[in-house]
Amino acid sequence: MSLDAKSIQGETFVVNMGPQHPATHGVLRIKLTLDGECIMNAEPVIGYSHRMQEKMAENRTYSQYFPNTGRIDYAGAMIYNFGYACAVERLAGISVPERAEYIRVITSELSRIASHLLWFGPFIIDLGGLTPLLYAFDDREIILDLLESISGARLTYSYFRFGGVYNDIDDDFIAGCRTFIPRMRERLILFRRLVTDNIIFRKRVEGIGIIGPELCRKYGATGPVLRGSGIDYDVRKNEPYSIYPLFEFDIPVFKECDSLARYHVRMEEMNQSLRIIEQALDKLPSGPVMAEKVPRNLKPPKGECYFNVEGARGSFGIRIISDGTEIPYRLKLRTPCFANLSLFEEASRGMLLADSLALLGSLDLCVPDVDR
Amino acid sequence: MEQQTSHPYAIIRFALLDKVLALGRANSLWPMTFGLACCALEMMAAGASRFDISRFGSEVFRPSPRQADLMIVAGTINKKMAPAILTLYDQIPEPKWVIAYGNCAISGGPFIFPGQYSVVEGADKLFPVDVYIPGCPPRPEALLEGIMKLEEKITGHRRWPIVEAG
Amino acid sequence: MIPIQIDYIMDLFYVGAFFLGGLALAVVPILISHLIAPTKTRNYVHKTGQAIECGMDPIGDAWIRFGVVYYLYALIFIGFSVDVLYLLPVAIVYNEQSGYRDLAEVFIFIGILFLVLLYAWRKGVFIWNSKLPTHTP
Amino acid sequence: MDFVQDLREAFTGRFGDKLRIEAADFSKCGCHLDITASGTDIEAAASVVDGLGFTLEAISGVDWPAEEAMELVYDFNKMAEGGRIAIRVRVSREKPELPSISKIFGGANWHEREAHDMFGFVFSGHPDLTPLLLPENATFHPLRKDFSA
Repeated sequence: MSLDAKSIQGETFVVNMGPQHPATHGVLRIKLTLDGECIMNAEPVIGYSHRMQEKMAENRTYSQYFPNTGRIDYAGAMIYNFGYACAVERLAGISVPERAEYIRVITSELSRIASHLLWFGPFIIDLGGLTPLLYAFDDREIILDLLESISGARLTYSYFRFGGVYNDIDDDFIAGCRTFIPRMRERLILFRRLVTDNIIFRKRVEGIGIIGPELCRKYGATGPVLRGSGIDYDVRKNEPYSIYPLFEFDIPVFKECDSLARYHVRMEEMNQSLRIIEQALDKLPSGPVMAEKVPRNLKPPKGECYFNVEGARGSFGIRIISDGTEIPYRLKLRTPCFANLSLFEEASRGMLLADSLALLGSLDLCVPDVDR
Repeated sequence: MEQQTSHPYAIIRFALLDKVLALGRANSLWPMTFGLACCALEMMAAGASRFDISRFGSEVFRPSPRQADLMIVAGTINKKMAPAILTLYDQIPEPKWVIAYGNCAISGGPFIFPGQYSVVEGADKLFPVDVYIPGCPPRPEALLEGIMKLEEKITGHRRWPIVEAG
Repeated sequence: MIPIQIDYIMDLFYVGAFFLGGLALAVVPILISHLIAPTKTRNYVHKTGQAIECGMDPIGDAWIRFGVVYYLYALIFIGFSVDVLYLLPVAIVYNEQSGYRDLAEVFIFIGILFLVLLYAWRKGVFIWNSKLPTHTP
Repeated sequence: MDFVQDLREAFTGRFGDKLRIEAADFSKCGCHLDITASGTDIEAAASVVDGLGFTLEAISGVDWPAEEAMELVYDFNKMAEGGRIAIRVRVSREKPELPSISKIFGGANWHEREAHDMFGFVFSGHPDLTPLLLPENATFHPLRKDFSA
C-alpha cells in the first residue's frame, strides 16, 4: 500500500508563480492550483511584457522596423532579422547576392548556438545546478564578440537590410569562427560529461513532461518541442529558404517526448549548426553584400505574403499585408513561444510542481516572444 | 506621490557609524532577480563568468524582495506589470536603491510612439530612481559602472579609479 | 550551615548569569538592528507587510488542510531531533569509562532509531505519487 | 504536390462549391491553397482540416475599415509532408461574431483570445474570452485602424 495521496484528499491551494520568478525567465505568471505538490491546473497568464510590436509596425516604414525584429526574441535575434528581411524581399521581389546569403546563414546559425547556450544555462539552474551557466555563458560571450564585431550589437541586431547585409565580414571574423568551431565541439563533449551523464539531472528530466505528437499538433508547437516528440519538421528542411538546401546537415529527432528528448534535440542542433557554419565558411564566395538598386524608401506592391523561418525556439512566421505605401498595412508575427507555451496548461496537469518546472524549462520560453 | 530620494533615517545616528554602515551597504548590494526583457540578458551576462558582478559584492541575485536591497529595473515596464513592480518595490526593506537599466527603464525606450497604449514611460514614473544606465541594451560593463556610481552615491566618495574611454 | 547556603547562592548566581547571557544573546541584536535601521520603508501601494507572491496579491488563504504526507515527514524529523537530545548526556560523560562502550551505546541507540526510517521507507512514505493521471502521449 | 488534390476533394466533398478555393503560388505568397470561407462554416472547415492532420499555425486578424469588414486568416500547416493553406473569413465590422474552433484545435484558444483583444472579434463557444495580452480590465481594441490611445 503506497501512501498514495489520492486517498487523503487535501484542499486545493492557489499560488502565483508570478511575474517575478527565477524559473519563468522573464515576466510570465502561472496561476497554479495545487493540491499539495500535485498541480490540478496551471494557467499561464501572459501580457506582462507586451510591447505592441504589431501596432508599431503600422507606423514605421519597412526599414525602420528592423530594430524591432531584434527585440522580439532577443536570444536568437539574427534569425528574426532573417525572417523579416526575407518576407519583405519576397513581397517586393528583391534578390539577394550570393555572398550576402552565405553571411546571413553564418550569422543566423551563430545566433542559434548563442540562443541554445542561453537556454542551456538557466535550464540547469531551474533544476538546481548553478555552475553550467558559467560554462555556457563563457562560450556565448565568444559568439557575441564575433557578431558584435560585424553588426555592432551584442544582443538586439539589426544587421540585415533588404537585399543583403549592411556590413561585409572581414578576415578576423572568419578566423574567429574557424577557431570557435573546434573549441565549441570540445565544449559540447564537456557539457555531455558535466550535465548529460549526470544521474541527478537524468532523474529530473527522464520521463518528465511528456508532450505527445498529437498534443503538439493540436497546439501548433514547433521547433525543438516538436522534434522532441518524434515529428521531423524543420523549416530549413521542409520549406527550404535562402541557400539552406546547399548545405547537408541533419535534423535531430527524438521519440521519447520528454524533457530529456528536447534537451538532446537542442544539444545535437548545436552540433549541426557548427557543421553548417563550417560548410558555409568553406564555400563562401566573394562579391557584393548588398543588391544594387534597392530603393531607400521601399514601397512593395499591394499584396500579401507569409514567410516562415526556423527560429531557435520554433518556426517564426511573418504575414505582411502591404497597400503599396512605404508603411505596412498589417504585420502579423507568428512567434513559436506563443504556441509552445499554450500547451503548458494541458501538458502540466497532474504533474508534481518541481517536474512542471523541468517541463517549463525544456520549452525554452522567451517571454517577450510570447507577448510580442 | 511624493518622491523622497534619500531613505528615511534611523532612531540613533552616529557620524562614524553611518560611515561604516554606508561602506558596508555599498559593497554588498544584493540585487533582486528581476529581469523584464532584453536588458535581463545583459544583467545575466554581467553576473556570469566574463563580467563577473561579484567583484563588486553583488553576486548574490536574491529572488525574494525581502533579502534584496537593490532593484535593477532591466527591461520594458508594461502597464500590466506596473502594479506588480510597485508591490515589489514596497516589499524591499529599507535602505533600498533602484537602478534603471536600459532605455526602456529610463524613458520607455524604442517603444514610445504616438498611440502607444501599454508601456510606462520610465521607472521614475513609479518610484525614485538612483542611477540611470542608458543603452539598448547597455553593455554589462555599463551595469558595473552603474554599481560603482551607486556606491559613490551611498558612501560619498568613489573608491574605484575612473577609466577614461579611448 | 552557612557555607552550604553560599555555595547554593553561587550556583543560583551562575544559573541566572547563564540564563541572562543567553537571553541577551537573543534580544540585543534585535534591539540594535531596530535602533540603527531606518524606521519606515518608502512604499507607494502600501504592500510592505503583504506576503510575498512574486509581485501579485496572494489568492485565497494559506491555512488549509493539505495532504497528510507532509505530516509524516515532520514526524520522522521530530523523531531524529529528539534523539539528539539524548545524545547530549552521552557526550558529557563520554570516555570516562572505556570510550568504546559509549560508542557502541550511541550506535545501538541510533541504529534503533534508524529502523524508523527503514519502516517509513518500506511503507512508501518517500514515494511521491501524483494524484491525477499525468498526460500520456 | 499531390496533397493539394486530395485536399480539394475533401473540401469539395464536404462543402460542394460553397468555398472559393484557388491554388496560390508558394514562392509568391507563402501558401499552397487560399480558401475563402464564410463565418458560419469555419468550424466545419477546421474539422476537415483537422481530420487531414493539419496543425493550426496562427490566426491573424485584419481590419478593413474601407470595406466595412474585418478579416481573419487561419494558417494551417501539415507538418510531416509539408503544405500550407490559409482560410480567410470576413465578418462585418460592427458585429464581428463567428464560432470558435478551440474545441477542435486547443491552440486556437489563445489565438482567438488575442484576436478578441486586438480587434474585438467575439468567438461564440470560446471557454474564456477574457483579455490575454492586455490588462484584465481592458476594453479597448488597439489594432483597429480607428484606435486612438
